[in-house]
Amino acid sequence: MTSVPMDHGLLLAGLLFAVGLAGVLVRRNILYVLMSLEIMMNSAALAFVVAGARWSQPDGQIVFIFIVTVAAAEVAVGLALVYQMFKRMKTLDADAASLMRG
Amino acid sequence: MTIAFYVASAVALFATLMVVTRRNPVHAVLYLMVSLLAVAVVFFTLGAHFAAALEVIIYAGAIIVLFVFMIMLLNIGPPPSTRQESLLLTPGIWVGPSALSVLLAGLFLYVILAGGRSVQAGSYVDAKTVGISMFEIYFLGVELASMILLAGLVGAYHLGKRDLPDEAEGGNG
Amino acid sequence: MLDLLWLIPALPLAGFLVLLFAGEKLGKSGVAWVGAGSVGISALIAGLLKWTFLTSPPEGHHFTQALWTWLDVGAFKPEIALYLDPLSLVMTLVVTGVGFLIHLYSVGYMHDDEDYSRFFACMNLFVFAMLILVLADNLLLLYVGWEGVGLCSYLLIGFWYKDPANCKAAQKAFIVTRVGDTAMALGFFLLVTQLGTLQVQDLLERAATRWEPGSGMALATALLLLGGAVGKSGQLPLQTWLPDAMAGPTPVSALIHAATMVTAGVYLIARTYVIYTLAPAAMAAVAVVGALTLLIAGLAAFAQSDIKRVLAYSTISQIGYMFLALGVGAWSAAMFHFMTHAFFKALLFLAAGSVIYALHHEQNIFKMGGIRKQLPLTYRTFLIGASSLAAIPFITSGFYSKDAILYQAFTSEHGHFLLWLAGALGALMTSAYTFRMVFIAFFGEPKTHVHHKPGWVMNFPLLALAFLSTVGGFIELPHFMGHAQFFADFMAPSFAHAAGHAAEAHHGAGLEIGLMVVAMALGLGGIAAAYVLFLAKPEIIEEKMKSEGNRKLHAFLFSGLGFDKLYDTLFVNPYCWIARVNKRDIVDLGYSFLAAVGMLVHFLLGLTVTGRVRWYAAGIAAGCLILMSVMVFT
Amino acid sequence: MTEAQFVALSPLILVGLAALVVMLAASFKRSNGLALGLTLAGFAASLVSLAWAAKVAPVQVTPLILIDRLALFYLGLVFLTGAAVALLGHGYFEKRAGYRDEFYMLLLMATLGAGVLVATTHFAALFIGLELLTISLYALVGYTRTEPRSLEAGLKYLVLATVSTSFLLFGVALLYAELGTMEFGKMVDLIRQGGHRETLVNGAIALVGIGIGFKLALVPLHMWTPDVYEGAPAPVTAFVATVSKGAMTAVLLRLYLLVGGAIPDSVMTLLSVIAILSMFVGNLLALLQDNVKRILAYSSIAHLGYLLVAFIAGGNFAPEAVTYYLIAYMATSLGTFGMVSVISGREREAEELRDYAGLFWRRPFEAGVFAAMLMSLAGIPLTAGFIGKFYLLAAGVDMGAWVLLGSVVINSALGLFYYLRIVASMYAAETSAKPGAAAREVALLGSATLAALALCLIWLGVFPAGLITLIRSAVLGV
Repeated sequence: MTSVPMDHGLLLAGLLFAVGLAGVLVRRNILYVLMSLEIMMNSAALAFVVAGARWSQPDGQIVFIFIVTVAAAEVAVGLALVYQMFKRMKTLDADAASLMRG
Repeated sequence: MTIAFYVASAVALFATLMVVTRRNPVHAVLYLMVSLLAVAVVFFTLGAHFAAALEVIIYAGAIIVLFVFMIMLLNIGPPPSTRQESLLLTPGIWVGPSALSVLLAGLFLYVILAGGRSVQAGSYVDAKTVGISMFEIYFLGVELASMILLAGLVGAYHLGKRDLPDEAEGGNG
Repeated sequence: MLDLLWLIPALPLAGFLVLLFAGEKLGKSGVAWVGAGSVGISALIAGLLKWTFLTSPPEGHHFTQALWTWLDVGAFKPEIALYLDPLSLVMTLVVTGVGFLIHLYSVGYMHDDEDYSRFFACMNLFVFAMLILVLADNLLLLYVGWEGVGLCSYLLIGFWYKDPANCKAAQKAFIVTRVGDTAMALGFFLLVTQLGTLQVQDLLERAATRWEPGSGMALATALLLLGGAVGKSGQLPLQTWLPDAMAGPTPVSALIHAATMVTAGVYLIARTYVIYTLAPAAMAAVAVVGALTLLIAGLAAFAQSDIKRVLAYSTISQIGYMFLALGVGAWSAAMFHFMTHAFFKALLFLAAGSVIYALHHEQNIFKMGGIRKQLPLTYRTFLIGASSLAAIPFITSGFYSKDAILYQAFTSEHGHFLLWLAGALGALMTSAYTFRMVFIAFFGEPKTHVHHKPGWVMNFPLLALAFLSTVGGFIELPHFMGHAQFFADFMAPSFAHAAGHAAEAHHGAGLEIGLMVVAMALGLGGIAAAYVLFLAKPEIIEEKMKSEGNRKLHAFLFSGLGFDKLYDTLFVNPYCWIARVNKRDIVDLGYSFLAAVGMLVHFLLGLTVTGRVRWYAAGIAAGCLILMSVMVFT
Repeated sequence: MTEAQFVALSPLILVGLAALVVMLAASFKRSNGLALGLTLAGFAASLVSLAWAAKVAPVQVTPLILIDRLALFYLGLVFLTGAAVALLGHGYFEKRAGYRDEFYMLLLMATLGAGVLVATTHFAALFIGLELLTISLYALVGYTRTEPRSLEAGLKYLVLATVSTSFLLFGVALLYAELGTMEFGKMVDLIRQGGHRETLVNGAIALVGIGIGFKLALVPLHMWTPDVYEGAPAPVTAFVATVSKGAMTAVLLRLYLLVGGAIPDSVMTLLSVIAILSMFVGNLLALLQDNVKRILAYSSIAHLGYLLVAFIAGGNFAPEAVTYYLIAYMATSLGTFGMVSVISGREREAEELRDYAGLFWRRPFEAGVFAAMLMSLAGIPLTAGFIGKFYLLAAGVDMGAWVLLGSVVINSALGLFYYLRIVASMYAAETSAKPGAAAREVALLGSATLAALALCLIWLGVFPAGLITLIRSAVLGV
């Protein structure tokens, strides 16, 4: 139905992935880090959908569904952790949360 | 539809860039939503309608709401916290990591494009096919995915719960 | 029946483990039951096996019990297996039998010691290690046993560790024997790399077929193994540790430093006799070491005043006889003497222990005197042991075994008149110093008061050993006294390979009787001399001691012919000096440099663990970048 | 689903069921003992059902899961370890405030995830199993939520594990895009046949490698280890160090057996470099550490380096060498972290080196067991660790991999230094330890578990042949 080369789809996924990674590496606010993680997961999911579309198989979309499920569970746990951390350390700065090192 | 793919891609990329550069978390979350919706459009153009629908419902619908909820709960609104964000984003902090990401993006580019053949990725796979496959071949995966949600639930419940009377604040575990 | 073999070492091990983990909770009688009982049952099983061997010997007169394969990695497949043949059976019998009697004795002797369970735990561990050493089917297991007995010896010499002198003695024993052990380990490596198997019997077979008689390889391994044997058995030049080892409790001296462990060297040479038959020069070395040792130790024994040190020197000297026998190819005679020696020397030590116990830890014979009347039983058993050591003709076991050695030293093709002469002179000295001890300690005026008399647990082992010391010799009589060579016949399968070499040239009864008469005369002469010098006319000695030269001679003999001093000047002091000088030397610099590099790298790497999650994620990204680049671009 | 398939899956089903039962029970009555009992019953039922499943094995249940002898063997290992962690956790959480039932639920679900990993033959199932394991672990690592370090560890683990999983997913997506399947066997066949884009496939494999290497904590993906190990409650640390690494090793082993050892030289060189770096970095970082949990964390990095050596140099007997080494490593890690959790007091974990000063005089039994564990980690003869090391050395000599061998030897010496540091401090005179670290009461179940583990280690050091035979039949049954 469309004539999008698969490579372009993957390329979009790759770029989104890199942006997400940059977000994780650059942002110190833990909320942004979590958002960036969502971007990375989502870009990988996108790559699966692209690949599934190439082979006309449902598998890509199914893995996408799995990824969405995992992302939801992960955000739930992640935000609960952030909430506890904010409650006890009064900051969202990920760099401040470095009691352990060395 | 081809044009729609490229437009949506451009929107998604732009919105995502905005997410990681915003100082106001509410703005970032809104951009994230835009990005996810744009990706949903991409899915649609690739013929993955079911995935497109799920992307809107679960990602844009549920997960984003969770983030917004958390921002409200932690009460990190505009002025003071955005100023704080600026402090956290000095060039010294972002130049190195960004360079690393750019390098990696370049490598991805090379890997994906090198020796490329133009294979089309745009065949329609309808929800029925997905559903059948999901409950025939991948039914174990579905079962396990439910366990994942359960684990997330139990974990989030335990971590998010208020302290019990005998749990001392800041006490060591 | 033979399948019970594994129980023999397993029981003492079990005893050790029980005592180690539950020793404190068992109470004294519980400890005694576990400690002595486990060895006792082992001894019973060993007796059963002996019976089986006599009545229905297994095929080829040996029996291998493969317990399990330890490892199976590529070509390396050491089996944990026990090998029983007449040689190891005799050793097993002595280790468990004498070991049991000594354990029993210890129940009384050590009763008031606060570390009762530690003592029995170590003793059981020792018996276990010794049995592993004796029954080992391969070099790996043999080495484990060898080091195991060394460890136990160290632990038990230093048993009363609160006295620094005891710890020093323990260290000395450990370090000196280590010199020999190193040589032995090298010998083992040589054997394994050259012959390609760990199995002792395979090794011997391959050595016999692959190595020419008199070849350099055979000589080298034989000498290296001799090094190990010399260290463990307290022979020249590594004999210096044994007298000091008397710092341990007396039962330990009896079991480890008289009856069993110190004869491990004899066992090692007997076990690998094939290699020695291939290297006549090494055999000669064994004989010469034995002859020199027995003379030197005999001389040193004269000057000692501590009863245990006298016995220690006599042990060295008697093991010298065994080496002499090995060196002249009289394999079974060596083992025969090993057995009788185990009986009478254990007896002597235990009886001496009873005296020490009764006199409240008095070990100086010049302070004893006259205890013959106060401790009649101890006296009589000690006398039986002493007679056996002095080889009183016909009625003692020591006579028969020593006679066999002297006869072979003269007549064997490896023998020599000088070797016989050394043995004969040694016999004279042995009887003289033995009865010097008897006369000084047990006769004359009482000088100390007897505190408490030993009970039956201590007396019974004495009686049992006295019995064995007397009848133990009758199983092997000289040729002219009828063909009653049960022991040699029994041992023959173990030394089958040597049968061809040492085909006994028959010299007729005349020579045999002649040699025996000479030896008898020398032995009895020694006793007579001791009687005259130390009991009847002690003033002769006193007179002699007035001269400066004789006093110096006495001091020289007292110090064990100055070997300790010699080694101190030759090795210990230079080594300590080098160590002192080298405290900050170049070699050390190298090490501290390495350590410093290690610490520096530790510090630098520590900087990478910043505790910041962004940094860690960057690590992952960078790792990915490198990994992907390598995978994609190469 | 046929009956055979159902039987084959029963070990996994029972563990999942146990998680649900524990949850239901908790809604009626919250009790540490009850939850432990149910958990152990669940593990016991699964272990018993392994024998049942073994009768029908090998069974392919959909393309996702293959229950064969390798899977059954590793399932047994994972379940046993999970049960041991539950026993350790009982005593540990008994001393502490807060709800305990969730620990067992999460533990069971994490173990289920590990079980899926062990039996998977499909990347979709690999991902799901991995995430089930990991998401349960986020919560477990941050379980003591009143302790900031525990929360910090949980967050760090969450962020880093998600990053690495994203890499893995992206790699799988690329592979799928190029090959059109996600089944291990078919993918290997397609790659072997050629006709695909080399760069894309190689790059994708590298990405998958990142995901696997992260779980195994190989350099340069190791940096999370010390922080997470330190922050997590000690029983959870034991779990992270053993089950999650063991399950990933099983995946690696399955892939290795499929590839059949036909790995290009360049990849081998790369793996060698990673192995050597892991050994050196792990051991050098542990060298002067004063925190026992961090020492053990760094040492686990080094041990996974050794394990990789077994893969590289193992040749024909790589599978059994790897499995043996892994079992020795798992048993000792379980023991050492278990010891930390048993020794720990109510207020604080016994994690500082000085908390161990004079332990031998206070707690001879525990100190002895701990010393035995450390000896095994160091590879002293007559322990399981020695046999594992011996495998490595024998394999290395066989292959003539002298550089790797040299590194193993040097690192063994480095390791000995810091293991003995702990042992020496246990025998040292007691100094002024920070208060609160010493447990007043001994957790009986925990101590018994540890004693059993120590016996097991020595048993494996003295009678390794039995286990080796078992491993051989498991890995050759593939």
